[in-house]
Amino acid sequence: MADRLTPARVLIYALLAGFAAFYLVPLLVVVLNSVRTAEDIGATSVVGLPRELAFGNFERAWGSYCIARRCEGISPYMWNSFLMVVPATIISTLLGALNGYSLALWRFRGDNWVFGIITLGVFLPEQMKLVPWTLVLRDLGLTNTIAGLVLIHVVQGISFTTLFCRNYYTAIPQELLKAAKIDGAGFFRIFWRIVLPLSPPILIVTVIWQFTHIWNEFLYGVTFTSGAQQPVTAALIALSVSVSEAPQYGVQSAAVLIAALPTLLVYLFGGKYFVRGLTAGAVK
Amino acid sequence: MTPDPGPATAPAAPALDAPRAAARRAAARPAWRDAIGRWLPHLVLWPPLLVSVVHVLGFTGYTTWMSFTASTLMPDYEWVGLRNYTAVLNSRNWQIATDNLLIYGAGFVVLTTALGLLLAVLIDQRVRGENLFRTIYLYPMAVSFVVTGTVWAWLLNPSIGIQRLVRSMGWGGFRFDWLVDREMAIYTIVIAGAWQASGFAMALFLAGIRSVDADLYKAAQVDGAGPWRIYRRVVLPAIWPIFIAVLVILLQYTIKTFDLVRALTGGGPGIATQLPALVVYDLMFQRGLLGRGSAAAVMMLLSLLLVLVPYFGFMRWRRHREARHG
Amino acid sequence: MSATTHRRGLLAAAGLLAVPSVAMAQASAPRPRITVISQWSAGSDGAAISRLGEVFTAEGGVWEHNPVPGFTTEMMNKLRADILAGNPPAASQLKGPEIAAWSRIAPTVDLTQLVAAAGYEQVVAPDLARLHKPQGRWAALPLQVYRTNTLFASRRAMERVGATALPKTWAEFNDLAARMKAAGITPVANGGIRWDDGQKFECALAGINPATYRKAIMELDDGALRGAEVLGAFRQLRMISEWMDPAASGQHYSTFLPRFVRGEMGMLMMGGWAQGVIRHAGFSDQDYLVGQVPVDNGRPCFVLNADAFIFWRRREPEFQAGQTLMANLVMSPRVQEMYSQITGSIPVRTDMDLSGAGWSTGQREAAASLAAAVQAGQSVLSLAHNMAQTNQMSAAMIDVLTEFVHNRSLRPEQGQQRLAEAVEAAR
Amino acid sequence: MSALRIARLRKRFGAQEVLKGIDLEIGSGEFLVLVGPSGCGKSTLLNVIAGLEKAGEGTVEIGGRVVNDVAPKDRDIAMVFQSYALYPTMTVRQNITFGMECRRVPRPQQEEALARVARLLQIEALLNRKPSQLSGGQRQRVAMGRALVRDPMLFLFDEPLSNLDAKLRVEMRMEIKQLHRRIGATMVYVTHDQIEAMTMATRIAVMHQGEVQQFADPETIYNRPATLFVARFMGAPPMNTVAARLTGGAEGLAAIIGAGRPDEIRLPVPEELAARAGPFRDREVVLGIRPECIAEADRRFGADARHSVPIEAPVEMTEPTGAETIVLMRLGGEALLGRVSPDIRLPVGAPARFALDTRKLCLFDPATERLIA
Repeated sequence: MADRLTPARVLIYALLAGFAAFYLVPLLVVVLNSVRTAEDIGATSVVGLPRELAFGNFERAWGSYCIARRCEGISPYMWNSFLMVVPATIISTLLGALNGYSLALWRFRGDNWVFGIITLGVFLPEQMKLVPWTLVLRDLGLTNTIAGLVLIHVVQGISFTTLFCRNYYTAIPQELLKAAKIDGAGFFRIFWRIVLPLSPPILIVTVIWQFTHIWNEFLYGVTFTSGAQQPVTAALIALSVSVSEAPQYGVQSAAVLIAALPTLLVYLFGGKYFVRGLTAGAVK
Repeated sequence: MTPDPGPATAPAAPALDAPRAAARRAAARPAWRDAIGRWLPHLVLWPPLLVSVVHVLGFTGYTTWMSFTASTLMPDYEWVGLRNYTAVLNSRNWQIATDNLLIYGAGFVVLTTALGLLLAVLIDQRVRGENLFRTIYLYPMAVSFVVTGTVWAWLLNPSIGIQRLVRSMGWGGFRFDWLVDREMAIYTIVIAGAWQASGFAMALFLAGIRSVDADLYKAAQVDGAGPWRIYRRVVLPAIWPIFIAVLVILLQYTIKTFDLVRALTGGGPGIATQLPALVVYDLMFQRGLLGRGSAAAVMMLLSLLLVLVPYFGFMRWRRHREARHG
Repeated sequence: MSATTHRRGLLAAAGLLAVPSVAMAQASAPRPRITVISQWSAGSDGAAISRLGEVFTAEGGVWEHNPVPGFTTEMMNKLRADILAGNPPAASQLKGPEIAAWSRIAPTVDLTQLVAAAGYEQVVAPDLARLHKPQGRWAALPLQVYRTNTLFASRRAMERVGATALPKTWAEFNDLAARMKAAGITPVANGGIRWDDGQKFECALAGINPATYRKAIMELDDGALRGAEVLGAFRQLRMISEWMDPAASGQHYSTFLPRFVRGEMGMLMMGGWAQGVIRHAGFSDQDYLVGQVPVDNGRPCFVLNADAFIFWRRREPEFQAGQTLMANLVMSPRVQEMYSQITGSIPVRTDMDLSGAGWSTGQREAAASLAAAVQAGQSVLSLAHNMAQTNQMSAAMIDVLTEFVHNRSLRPEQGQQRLAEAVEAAR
Repeated sequence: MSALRIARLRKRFGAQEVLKGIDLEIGSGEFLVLVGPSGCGKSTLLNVIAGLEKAGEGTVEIGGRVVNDVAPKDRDIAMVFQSYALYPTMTVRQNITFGMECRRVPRPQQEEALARVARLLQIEALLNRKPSQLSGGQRQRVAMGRALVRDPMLFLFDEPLSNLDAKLRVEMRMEIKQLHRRIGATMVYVTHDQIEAMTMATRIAVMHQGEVQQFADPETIYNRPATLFVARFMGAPPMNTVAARLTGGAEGLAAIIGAGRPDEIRLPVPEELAARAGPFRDREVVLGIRPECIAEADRRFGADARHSVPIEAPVEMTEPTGAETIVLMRLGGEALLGRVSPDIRLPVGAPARFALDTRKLCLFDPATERLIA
């Protein structure tokens, strides 16, 4: 039945394709611009077809475009972003799993309050936290370090990861925990041997979520690091338009594509598990 | 269990002494190990919980305090009472921002939910290339709005984007100039916001639809319900918790909306598309009025409580109900 | 340029040349070192500051520049974070009245003696000098100057309506714009973001009467704000807004440069930096005419925008040495020449000779205009670029202006009323 | 030495007291069944015994040792859960050996114990499967195996059969009973199914609203229920409980059902009961009659003919089960159930004659609902 092309199914595919086109338009514009020369774009419009293919934009964006005095393109900043994203994602996910585990399965007095407060953290606008973070990083001596950014993203990320994991873990039957306690397993052994092996669906959700959010964040990146320490989003902004500058849309678009590649790949390969993980209970 | 022969044929009870002896040995291990065993979980567990709680309460408390001080470029702890609040409430920017928040919030939540649901239902029709479609709908989440907002600004701009494209295809009278229209610009933010977030809503709805008990579909089919009726009367009511989840996620997104507007309209034309998060940032950092910006931030958070308190109340009610039935 | 000022310039240059040798003479002196933050990360701004760094290094210093990309607010957040962390940069980009505001929250270097030794104050526009010495002591040094009331006219558009010269008064401007409009040309090529809207207003008011501009915008005189000439500026602003492309709102002016060059758009009121941008976009200087936005009294008027460095007090001897070296470099004619020739600005010094090949006609015209406007008492500080007021006051005023530009239902009287009220509320 | 002793145990969740002073004691090798309707506190009691919940007041002793402050793993117990609680990501083998792994039992010994238990439960072929690849009965066995491999002082079962279908439940019930006999272990078993309680237990504790209503061997529970609740809860179909009046005549004490009505029934109270029922002479009581005590008219109960009272009552409904027929009749205005031979045809709506066994009558105080005699 799924394969017969009834008018209804034609309509379904038409709708899906129509929406897909709508979703793809902005990406298409960036892709087209990434192979256009600055002169081409400047002389015509930022939305248009390339007159000639300028693949050199990618090369320049990656390795030779000058940002500040460094003419190394965005590659060193990509590396900074990885140095920031990977530890921050892993640590915040693990701590969130641990928090979620204790909140969901080891109920204690006031656990609902703790959970409520942590959830509130999801809603705090980051503009509001800029000054407090400045003071905290100063007192910890982490100003202008990638470690400082990792700290920020871990602490803020815990709110999200705890929320996701806790909701997922409440679906784990209490009896499993009781059985393990009688078997003599302690807090960590239960986490490590029983809860964690059950967690891949939700861990994939949190990892995808954290990875993309941390990767794309720029306010903290710009404020708390400088020069060679900055993440790639800061470098992208550096390429973007300023009051007295002619925009370099071609190179900028190429840089945008390169910088977006990791997150796009994460969604491309993780998307299936993302939905599956959400199905497995993250949304209850 | 037919292949299992009855236990009557099992051999006589074996002596199971070995593990028992081992258990006794284990029980006799030193007390300090037990003490560590009891305390270690607390040592590991509490720091992250405490850090999160302190981060939320501390930062919120700090901002609240600042909102009552004369802070300008730098934190300054001179108490000024409610002066910052009255100043913010009386400013045109804030009034426009709060009005916009209502328009944008309602439009964005409704459009995103509807789009997400429609896409989820379409994808649920056992289509070929599901992976591809799903990835396409989800990818806007993956890209920073600092980037995509700029591209949307081009596309929505009448002189370079869609309007120009359609006109160049021969429809000379085509008009799509919401971006530069004071009255309509806020809706372009709704469109771009829905473009970015509807994929996530789709993922949530798809997850919900997929987790509906297959027997429910069968029962509805047996009852003679068509596909439309099955969704409307059986599936959607069954996934109402997903609606709540989507709603909460979109509302927090609404209130925090910042990059989107900054990249798309910069708050303009004029100040027609101001939103509270922009006003907070503008006051705190552009105008160097930390105290006044903090007051705006506190009011933003209070508006958030209007959403969160009913939500937590609802969750509590649901837990109680489940406890009663369980 | 008079002989005296010329001689002073030479003296300053000689003083500068002496610096490295002094440094060499004191063998035990620390190696000068400087940390700088600015938002100049790319393009000609980035290139110019990089060249400055090269000069600094050549003089024996250690140069560390940390550009903060993005908006000015991001750079100020960074500065705030560094000051709170107890580690301010030795020098940072800051401008206008913010110099006074920020110098109150952290100690700055007193540059008064260095400035006096270089005889620098005499060659700087008085308004500019005032901004850089809060509490009477020099804490910051201007680096380059732009005129925000520069008028660019598309040569092709001019040819189409048969015009040959830039309009000298607003009446001429309005007449020319009307002719362009009739010829199917969009008369005004400006963009429609906040500062652009503010800039259109300051051009209008400064053109109507620079003295009123000074009273109303720089001194916030209530009578002037509610007076007839400010109302006239709002009327002019309304006309300008109606001559803009309706699609301009939210757009950067560079979006429209191709149409401007092709003659589909007529006139652009912009800072001198636009020359560099036009050149970058692949067009030539021959594509446009450049001069001063109309001034009704016919004399040069200069709406001034200047970039500057503020110097934060550091205890470390190497930083102190670096700050001295940097200050002398920034004041020196050769660095100002080098810098302005890269960015398209004009030098801060009003005593420099711009006849060399490295200067464009636009720069020469603007520099001459600055000197003349200072003489005539018609140099004023830009509102749109945060030179006239603190960021808080500017933002409150520009809120009104940008709303007025984009909300055509607002009458000039209402705009004026709101501006006066906004000033009152933000005072 | 008692295997399990519980004294004055109290437990509350917030304002609600769920265990209101429990006293229980069983010897080694006994099979204790905690039975009661849902919410009676039986599972909480089991969790307190296991150490999964803290006792509020009172003590729990296992093997003579007070274990109130001993962690579950150190109480020398094993537990089988209603949902089996098999670790979904581990194989059957790992599920069974996980406890030994936690206790650091050397690997060869683990293998040995695993092999024995696998043989005992005949699950050798399943050892490398995951729980999701097992049938319900197989999962049940694995859960048993996990408990058996510990060879604990005390086995705890929390409704282990309630997720099985009817046939399997009967099979497993017998298996557990045989297992109990064979390994001679002490077991505590929670169920809401009174048949499981009756068939498996050596001792039953009937619980209701956080209290033990009766703690006795199955026969006593069945024949001499201590309270009306026990009387109605144990047995299927349940005991008939009807209002009656005790009168004393020349021929001894008698219970009258439907006194004053034309169809009133007079039942002589046997002498053993009459002695204790004396104080209730001329007062209202609740009379308990097991359905099997009302049979076809020609049935004779015991040697003494006086114990078989002939009665006549209209039949309202019959339920033939094959082995017997349950009859709903109306007697003295009260509805009663009887059990008659399947060979007898009873037309619905017509009066029929039955014989009533008075030897097993129970008399309850209507005020306290406790057994009088």
